[in-house]
Amino acid sequence: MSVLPWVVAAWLFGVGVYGIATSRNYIHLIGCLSVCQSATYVLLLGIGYDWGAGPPIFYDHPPGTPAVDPIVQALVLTDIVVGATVSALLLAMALQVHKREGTLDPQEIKPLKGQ
Amino acid sequence: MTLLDVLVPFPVVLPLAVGAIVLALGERLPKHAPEALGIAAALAVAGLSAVLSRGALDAGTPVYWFGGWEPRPGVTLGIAFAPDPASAGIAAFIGLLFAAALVFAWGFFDEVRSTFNVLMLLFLAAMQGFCLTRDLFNLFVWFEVMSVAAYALTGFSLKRASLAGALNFTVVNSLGSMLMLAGIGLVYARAGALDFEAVREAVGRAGHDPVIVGGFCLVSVALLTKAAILPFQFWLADAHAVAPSPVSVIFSGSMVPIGLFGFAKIAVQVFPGSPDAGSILHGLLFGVGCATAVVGGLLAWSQRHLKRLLAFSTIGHIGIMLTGVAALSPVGLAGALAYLVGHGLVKGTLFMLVGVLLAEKAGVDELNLRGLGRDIWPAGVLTGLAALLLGGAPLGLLHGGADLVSAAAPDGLAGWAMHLSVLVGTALTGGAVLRFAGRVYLGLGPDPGDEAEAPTDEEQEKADRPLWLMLAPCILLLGIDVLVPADLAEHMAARVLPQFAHLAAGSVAVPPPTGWTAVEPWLALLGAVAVAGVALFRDRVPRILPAAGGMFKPVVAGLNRLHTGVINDYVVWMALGVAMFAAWATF
Amino acid sequence: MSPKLRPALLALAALAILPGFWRVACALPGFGSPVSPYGQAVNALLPEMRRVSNMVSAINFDVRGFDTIGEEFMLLAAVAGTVLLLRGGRGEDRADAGGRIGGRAIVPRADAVVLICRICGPFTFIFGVYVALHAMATPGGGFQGGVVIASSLLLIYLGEGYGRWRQLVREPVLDAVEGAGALLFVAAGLLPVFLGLRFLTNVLPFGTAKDMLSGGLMIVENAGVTLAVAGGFGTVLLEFMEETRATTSEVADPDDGRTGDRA
Amino acid sequence: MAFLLAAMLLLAAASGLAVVLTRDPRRQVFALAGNGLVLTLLFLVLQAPDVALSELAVGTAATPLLFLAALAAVRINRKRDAADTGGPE
Repeated sequence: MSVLPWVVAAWLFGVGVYGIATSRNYIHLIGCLSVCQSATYVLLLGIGYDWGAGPPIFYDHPPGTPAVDPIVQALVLTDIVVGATVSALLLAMALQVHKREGTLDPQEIKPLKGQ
Repeated sequence: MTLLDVLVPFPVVLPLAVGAIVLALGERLPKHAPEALGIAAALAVAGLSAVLSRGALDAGTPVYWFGGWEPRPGVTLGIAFAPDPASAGIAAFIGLLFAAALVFAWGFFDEVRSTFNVLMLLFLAAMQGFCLTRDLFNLFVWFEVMSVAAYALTGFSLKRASLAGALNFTVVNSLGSMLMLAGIGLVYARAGALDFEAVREAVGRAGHDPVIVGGFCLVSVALLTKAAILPFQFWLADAHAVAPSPVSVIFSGSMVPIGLFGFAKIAVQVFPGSPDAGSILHGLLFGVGCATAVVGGLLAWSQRHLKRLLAFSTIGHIGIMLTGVAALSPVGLAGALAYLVGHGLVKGTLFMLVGVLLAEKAGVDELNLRGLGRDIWPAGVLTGLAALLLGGAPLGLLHGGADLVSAAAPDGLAGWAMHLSVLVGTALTGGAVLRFAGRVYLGLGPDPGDEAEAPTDEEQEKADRPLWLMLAPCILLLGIDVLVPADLAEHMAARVLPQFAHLAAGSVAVPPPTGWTAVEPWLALLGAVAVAGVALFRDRVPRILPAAGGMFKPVVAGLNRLHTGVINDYVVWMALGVAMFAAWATF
Repeated sequence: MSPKLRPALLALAALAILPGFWRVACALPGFGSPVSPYGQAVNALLPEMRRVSNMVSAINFDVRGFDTIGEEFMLLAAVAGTVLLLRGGRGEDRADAGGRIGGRAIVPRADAVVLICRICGPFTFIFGVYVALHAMATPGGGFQGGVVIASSLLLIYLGEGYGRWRQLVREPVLDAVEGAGALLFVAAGLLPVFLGLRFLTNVLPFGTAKDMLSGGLMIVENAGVTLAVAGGFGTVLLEFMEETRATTSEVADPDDGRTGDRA
Repeated sequence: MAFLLAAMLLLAAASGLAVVLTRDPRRQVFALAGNGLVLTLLFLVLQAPDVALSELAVGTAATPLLFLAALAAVRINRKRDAADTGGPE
């Protein structure tokens, strides 16, 4: 159990990379990229978790009650914004590529002719 | 709090505020107001950072705790900026480069009005934050802001090539960012802190610790991906070759190099206490730097599309900077920093000159443009001068940096490998640009006839801009590089570096010049001229020379074939690169 | 690279990474036993110092508020980038009809859908505002609230149809909201500078814990984030919805025989 | 608690795999939303309600919506191309 979160994080990242390397459709590829992103959420929150501690919100519990690490949670909040913004940008690019080339296959859309 | 302290956040806050104002007012602003505001903000940022750099040199590095969260006994709570003279100096150079690029871009982006200027301002602010921060996660945030602005700017022209380049760039660099965040997570798990100083103490206590090494490797991979070090360099040529010229100026002149700057900063300010990180830097990355210099030079040499040529030359030059950092000597580090600025000035100029060709001649293909550049000869003169500087001409700041890097070479075989790869990288990139200038502006070289069409799309950039407006920033940047006396780099190394690398003042001693340091720049320059000459006068030189060059053809062709432009491949290369780090660290 | 080579090389890379990964995983502090003095210090000090009960908000808006400024402008950059990449259309040449797919007409919305959207839209909007306002006391905050508010704009689209939606949700307004939100955050940071303190120093009265208006300057920053996120996500959603519209030229085409979307 | 956590972690791993293996983007959107939902629950169990709320708003709603809009736009383009060339793709 003590290494499970790290294994899950590595698994999510690895699976995502496998998906990107084998993807033949940019929209699918962007989905795989967000799987990679979720690996970082799991890793960070896993690092801050504490058995038996509550959430770092002292509304129902008085301050001083054991609580998990709030720092990593703040980091993950930023990370989620990063994921959403990058996905939006990538989708916009994929859309434009499709409008121009009529395909979403990364192996047909290349920066140079005749490659 | 002194006046200097008050200024610390403004290199970041000022462009952010101007960007938000331009966005909020949007179309309500007068026609050229966003551009004028952008240039003014960039100049102000350059001035602010220069003042900070100067002030830190005289009075020591200020530490600015945002929100007044000074560290408490045993725990650092807040985020700090620490503008040491070197970091703030680099930040000032970036402000200057932005101002030049924005002047160059005047009238370029009328079509999209203020959006371009908003993105450039955020891009500028992010780079300033990246240079000045002293907090690992804050570094990541600015790294990301920088990346997001860059992704969008790459795809600007909406042509197939630029969208494909932007997609490759975005996917590879996003993966890098995720690895960086994971690395920061690992460091945090062990150190329980994010502030550079606090982490450095924890790293020193940890000794041989897999968690720290893992964190170092992951953060390094992200920064070296941005810096386009082998084998993470594949995205660069695709992105730089298709971005609008003013954006390429920023990419090659500052974004890619400060990836390496960030890496150097992390290495000396956060991980100096980890013996394993030192071994990776001094062993693995030293070799990788040499290889990057040579491969970048070879690939640059083999291009006929000037933007791709310059993109690969940037890879070669970053490789040279990495060898300076990896030599693990203060002199090499100082050399890499001086080289960074000099290279940015020259390479920024060259990308602007590419923009001149795109605007005036609607193309940058070397063979198609043969002799067509005669009527814009001032651009030709500048290209030639920049080519000589790139090829090692013993003049100015770039040369000063190269000299220091060379002086830092270790003894023995490794040292000679480094000298040789720096020499090859310098000569090939300089020679390639020189060849291009000779062919396009002087009409030299054999007539290609109806040789195969250029392998890129038709491209033209907005044409109705005055030539003098485009050339003025080129002259400014090149002039700065040339007029900086070469010994200034040495002088600065001794004064600036101690605060950057946490060394005692006066401890950085530049070794006296040897015979080799006097010969090296001339050798490189000779090589560059020879390489260009053989290509341009193939029929008039002894047969053996082109034949000798031809021996490398299969290697170069093989290297070019690896740059498939397919993102699937690039991700595999990236995984292999991470594996390289892991294998080195484990075994 | 051939399609078979890629997985093979990936497997090779995984094999090389695996031992290193395992060493790191075993050396990490076991799951559930964190050592971070940083997080524990925040939990111990902040409720007293800032009178807020949500530690994550306290970090985002006060202790590490400077990160959040960066985060806001990252969003701003992404939105500007999306606008740059999807430029064109933006309501000028977009027809009032939805694009049709494969000859299939899009079915007109049922009255029930309209009704549900008209009820849910304002409700979602208010929920977003609620989430944003209670940032300091309970889970939630400007970011989450802003996203919910932006989504409620989408419900207007479903309920009212494209034409009305374009009248209600206008791009320059969203831009202004987004820019103003970001500026508000920056202004909140600058206020203490004019008072001779560090950027982002919390100078306003902190209020009482568990209160909606606790946290001093954090409230202003939170409002800025709400505006910036609502405007930003609103613009992105708008831009993407624009892409799904047919162009006027297509609708003008008599052979196109438009049916469907009654908007 | 330990059992619940382990189950949620394994579920996250499985739903991530499902996103990758769903090669048809139109189906993948739903896998993605499902993955977002699983992550939301995992974050709740990890005592991170703020993050869970974010993931719910972004990962389960906003991002899949963007994917849906992009897919719709792509299908319209395809239709337009087919009309231009006078036949289906």
